[in-house]
Amino acid sequence: MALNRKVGFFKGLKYKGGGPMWAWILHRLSGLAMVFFVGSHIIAGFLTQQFGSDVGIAINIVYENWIFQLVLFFLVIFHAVNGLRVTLLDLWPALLEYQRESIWLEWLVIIPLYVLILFTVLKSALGL
Amino acid sequence: MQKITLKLFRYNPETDTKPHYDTFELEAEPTDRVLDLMEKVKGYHDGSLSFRRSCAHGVCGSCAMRINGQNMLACKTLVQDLKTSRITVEPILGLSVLKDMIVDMDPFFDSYKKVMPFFVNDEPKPAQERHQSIEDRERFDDTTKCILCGACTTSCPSFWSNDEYIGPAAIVNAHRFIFDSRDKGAAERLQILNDQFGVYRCRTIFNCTVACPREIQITQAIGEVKKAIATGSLD
Amino acid sequence: MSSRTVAKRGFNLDYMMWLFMRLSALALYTIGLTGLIAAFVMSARTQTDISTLIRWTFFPNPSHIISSDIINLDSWINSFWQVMQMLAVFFGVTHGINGLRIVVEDFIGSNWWRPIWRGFIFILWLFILLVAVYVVLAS
Amino acid sequence: MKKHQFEVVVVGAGGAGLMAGLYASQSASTAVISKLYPARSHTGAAQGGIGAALGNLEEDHPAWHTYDTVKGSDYLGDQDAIEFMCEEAPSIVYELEHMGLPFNRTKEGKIAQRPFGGHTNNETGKPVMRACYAADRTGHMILQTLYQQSIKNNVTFYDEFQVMDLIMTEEGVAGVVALEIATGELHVFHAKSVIFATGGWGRVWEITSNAFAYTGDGVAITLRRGIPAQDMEFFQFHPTGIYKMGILITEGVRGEGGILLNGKGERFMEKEGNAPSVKELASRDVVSRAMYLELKEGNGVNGENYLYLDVTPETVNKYAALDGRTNPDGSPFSVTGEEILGKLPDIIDFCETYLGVNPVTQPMPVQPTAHYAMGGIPTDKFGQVIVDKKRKPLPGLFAVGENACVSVHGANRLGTNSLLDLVVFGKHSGMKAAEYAKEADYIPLPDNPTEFVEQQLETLRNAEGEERISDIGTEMKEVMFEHVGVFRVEDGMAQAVEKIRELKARFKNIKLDDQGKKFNMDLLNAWELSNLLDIAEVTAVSALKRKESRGAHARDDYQERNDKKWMKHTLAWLEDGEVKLDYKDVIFTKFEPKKRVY
Ligand SMILES: Cc1cc2nc3c(=O)[nH]c(=O)nc-3n(C[C@H](O)[C@H](O)[C@H](O)COP(=O)(O)OP(=O)(O)OC[C@H]3O[C@@H](n4cnc5c(N)ncnc54)[C@H](O)[C@@H]3O)c2cc1C
Ligand code: HEM
Ligand code: SF4
Ligand code: F3S
Ligand code: FES
Repeated sequence: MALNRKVGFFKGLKYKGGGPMWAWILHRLSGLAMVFFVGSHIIAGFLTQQFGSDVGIAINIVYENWIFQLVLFFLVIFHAVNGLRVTLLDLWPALLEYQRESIWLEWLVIIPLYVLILFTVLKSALGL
Repeated sequence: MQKITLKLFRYNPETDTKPHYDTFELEAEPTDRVLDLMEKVKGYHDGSLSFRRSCAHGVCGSCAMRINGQNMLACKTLVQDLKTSRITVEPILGLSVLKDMIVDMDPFFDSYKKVMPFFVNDEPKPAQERHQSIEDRERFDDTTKCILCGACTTSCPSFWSNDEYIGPAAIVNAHRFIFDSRDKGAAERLQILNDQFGVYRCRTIFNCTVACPREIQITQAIGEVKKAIATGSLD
Repeated sequence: MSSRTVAKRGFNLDYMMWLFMRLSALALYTIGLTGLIAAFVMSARTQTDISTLIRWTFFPNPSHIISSDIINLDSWINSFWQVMQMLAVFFGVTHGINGLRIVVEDFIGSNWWRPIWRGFIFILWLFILLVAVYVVLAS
Repeated sequence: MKKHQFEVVVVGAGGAGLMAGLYASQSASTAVISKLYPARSHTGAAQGGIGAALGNLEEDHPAWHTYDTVKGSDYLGDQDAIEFMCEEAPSIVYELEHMGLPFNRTKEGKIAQRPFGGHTNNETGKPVMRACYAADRTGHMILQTLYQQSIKNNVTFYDEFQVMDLIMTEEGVAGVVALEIATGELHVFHAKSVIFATGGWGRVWEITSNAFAYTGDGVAITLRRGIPAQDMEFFQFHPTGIYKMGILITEGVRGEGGILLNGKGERFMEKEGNAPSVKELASRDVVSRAMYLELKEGNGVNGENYLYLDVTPETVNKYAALDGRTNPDGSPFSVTGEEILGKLPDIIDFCETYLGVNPVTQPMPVQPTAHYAMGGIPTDKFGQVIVDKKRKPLPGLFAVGENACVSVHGANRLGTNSLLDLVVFGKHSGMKAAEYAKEADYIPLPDNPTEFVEQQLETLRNAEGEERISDIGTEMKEVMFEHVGVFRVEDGMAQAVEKIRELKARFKNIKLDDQGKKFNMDLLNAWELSNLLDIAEVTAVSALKRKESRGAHARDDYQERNDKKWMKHTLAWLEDGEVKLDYKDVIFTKFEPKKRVY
């Protein structure tokens, strides 16, 4: 008997793939999260608008929560910047030579942007 | 000499239902290969330890294993490269384990065989060699280096999640012919790779490139194949 | 170096979607940047907070007006911005739903389930798209 | 037990086996059986090049190639076969190119060539560019190309099947018995023609460039079936193996201008008695011997047992200027670090990986390493096995590649001639085997074809001693490297024979840890060790008896070549555990033996 060849999610996570592998995992998670939230946001809008439904309002309240927003902003920014990296590399394969650089460049863009948002959101959230 | 704790994945299909790990304490030189350590265990501690190996210097592709969590060739990884005295060796992922480090390579070779990994040119052969410029030869040099070790395909998360993905190794070998100016089978190979289990399963994750012991720029090769499919140009 | 080409390959969903994912990503950037710049030009610079800015950037939808700090909305309410909204919805939703399809299909081994999932995701896509268009037009 | 029937069975999927399989399968049903996946075969390790007088860069002729090979063999090679091989060389290299092999190219787009040891312009005596190459991965490309073509032509493979016996009845050859490594099950392959292409046995020695799989299975199997082994005392020690590890640094490095230096920084190859004319590019036996003497005199680097091989541009250019070396167009020869990197990428990678040395800026520590078996199963130039001094063929049995002895390499092989040997004789034995199979009938299998193998395996499995096979193996390797190595003397060799017999006795007293069936590598390694022991014994006895120095067989007590008494091939049989020797004439056509100077 041979062992099953399926690689479960957690088994895969233990592989030491480094920066690009983590970028991909985050990209996937953030993409899925966005589908979920954008989808539910649209539906919430629809429900509120049409029926003044409480469900829609409830969803929107979660949406307006600042902690939730911080998470969402991070995911959006990460997905957008990483997506741009992947797009550029994929459409111009000659750039793939610089993939190591592309990873730290990506974080170089994400971190200041996120700090800025963190600052503004916290400022208004905490009423500073 | 330094002390090494070697933790090995063990699975014997005839007696075990689940794998386990065995740990051995060994003396080793910093310049010893991980393969040397495993030979030592096999020779002096437990002869039933099973793994594939042949050339012992990274050219035959037998000994791809997961060493401290990353795919490498056991014969091309020195103890000093790992920068730790605790070494864990496990079989590569995504192929079924037959015994200890030995995995079933058949699906891997089946994918390889799908991409027409052979030279195609039915035009009449000249009396001497076909000519090719130095630049045209250089164009596909990188991908001729592949030793079919499987380190790349079995490090690819896209392959783990769906093992019907043809995998980077097969694409590398297709690339070797697609960009060979003497070859005439490019269109057919691109057709094969232009499939839902072909190049588009590659999500630019790069584990393959990092794992390749021959330092082939795999992701770039895959990118060039995608581009060739999109544009029809083979430059 | 001799230049070589091969004949174009036929239609292939995976190829189209692969390309679409990248092009829609670039499109979203373009739409987003247009919105952002417009928001700044049209007085958002002094009158709004970050969430509003994001809303206007990605989705200048009048239903967002309710929660907006911008006082003068005249320059936003015209068909140009409605088209931009539609495009944003189309690219965003299609991109996202196709992403969902990719993830789901990564984990489907059998050929039997694949069309069923595809059908389901296609319906989901249509539904969200229609709802979104309705929301845009109705507001 | 499972049975299969094929007209032709090829054992081994290296360069030789694949070429034979490709050709045999064109006209006969053919199976290629290999204990490794074909792409893992040791042909893939070959670096430098394949010899053929294409004359792409300068004047060259197959006749020169023939003479160089005869001279390289120290006149022990059979000249009809050598001539055949060298004449076939250009067309077979073109054939490889037509199969898609990615050779490096010249400016005009032709196959690139480089100089190699012992290959000369017969008129000037200067080195000639004859080795066709693909960087320093020529063997890799040959192996890959042939495997690719086999896939294209739907050749039937049995991967990871270890052949353990040749089935011979009174009537002749009837097939082979193989063990399916994955299951431990025995398979019988009923065949009309059997081709052995199992490669060499460098694992007999301690420092070796050879793979773990190089355990001489083919020769050991045929020895046990009463077929002799020829010229076993001639085993090539390559001058430049990485110190202590034995990993090969191709002769191509010297072809590109690399220089050998001793601990004092002297270029010792130019000394009188070594090779004042072609220096580093003398044949391998000459260079290895010079290195051995240098080390013996205490001229190693830092008092250690190694010398330097230096291919840094400064050194190369300095000595190239001193030698007056020129490019084909007559301009002075010089190289840059980048060119070296382009031509020797793998060597540079090996040195960086295993030594932490970058050859473009630093010299490499090297020592002679066990490398290539000139001897093996005696065959004629169609690969047919011949079983006695009168050259009587054994119908249906073929051997090709490193495990065969045609003999084109005689007492010393020239670099690049092995890859050539593989493809030329692989092709012809494949065709011949198929041709024979078309005419012959299947010889009926004996009642219990697997009996002998089962008995061997049972003995190994049930041995209840206390010896570890790793100890026996290590001791064998040490004694063989010490006494049946680059330099040999009577006493040492006698000791080695003694020791090998002792080890063989101790081998009966082993104990295996693995008692399973699936992937029992423990059992197979033990069986392989028994092969190595048989081969070591035959080698040591053959060497002890040859009282002269010739090619790779260099004796301190008989320093001269003795053509009167020893211009003959050794044939060795293994009968009831005893080695029996006999001798066979060498075939001469054009070239009379001369003293060999480089
Ligand atoms: C490092 C190195 C560099 C070299 N460089 C050069 C060079 O530059 N030029 C040159 O001309 N020569 C060179 N040589 C020599 C040459 O490469 C070899 O002699 C040649 O490749 C041997 O080929 P083969 O086909 O006989 O054997 P291999 O390629 O080794 O094939 C042996 C095959 O037999 C199979 N096998 C073995 N035993 C069994 C069994 N019991 N059952 C089933 N299958 C079995 C193996 O699986 C394998 O497929 C070099 C050799 C080495 C080691
Ligand atoms: C500027 C904005 C965006 C950019 C640049 C972008 C970029 C990308 C790219 C390039 C991919 C392809 C990854 C691959 O195939 O390997 C991708 C995948 C994905 N995107 Fe986006 N995207 C953006 C916005 C969005 C939005 C708004 C959503 C959700 C509604 C979303 C959801 C997804 C999902 C679910 C995937 C699939 C993830 C995967 O395959 O692992 N993206 N994105
Ligand atoms: S591409 Fe690299 S990692 Fe993949 S099989 Fe080939 S050599 Fe191994
Ligand atoms: S790891 Fe996999 S996703 Fe692509 S870049 Fe390599 S094949
Ligand atoms: S043993 Fe050949 S690659 Fe490791």
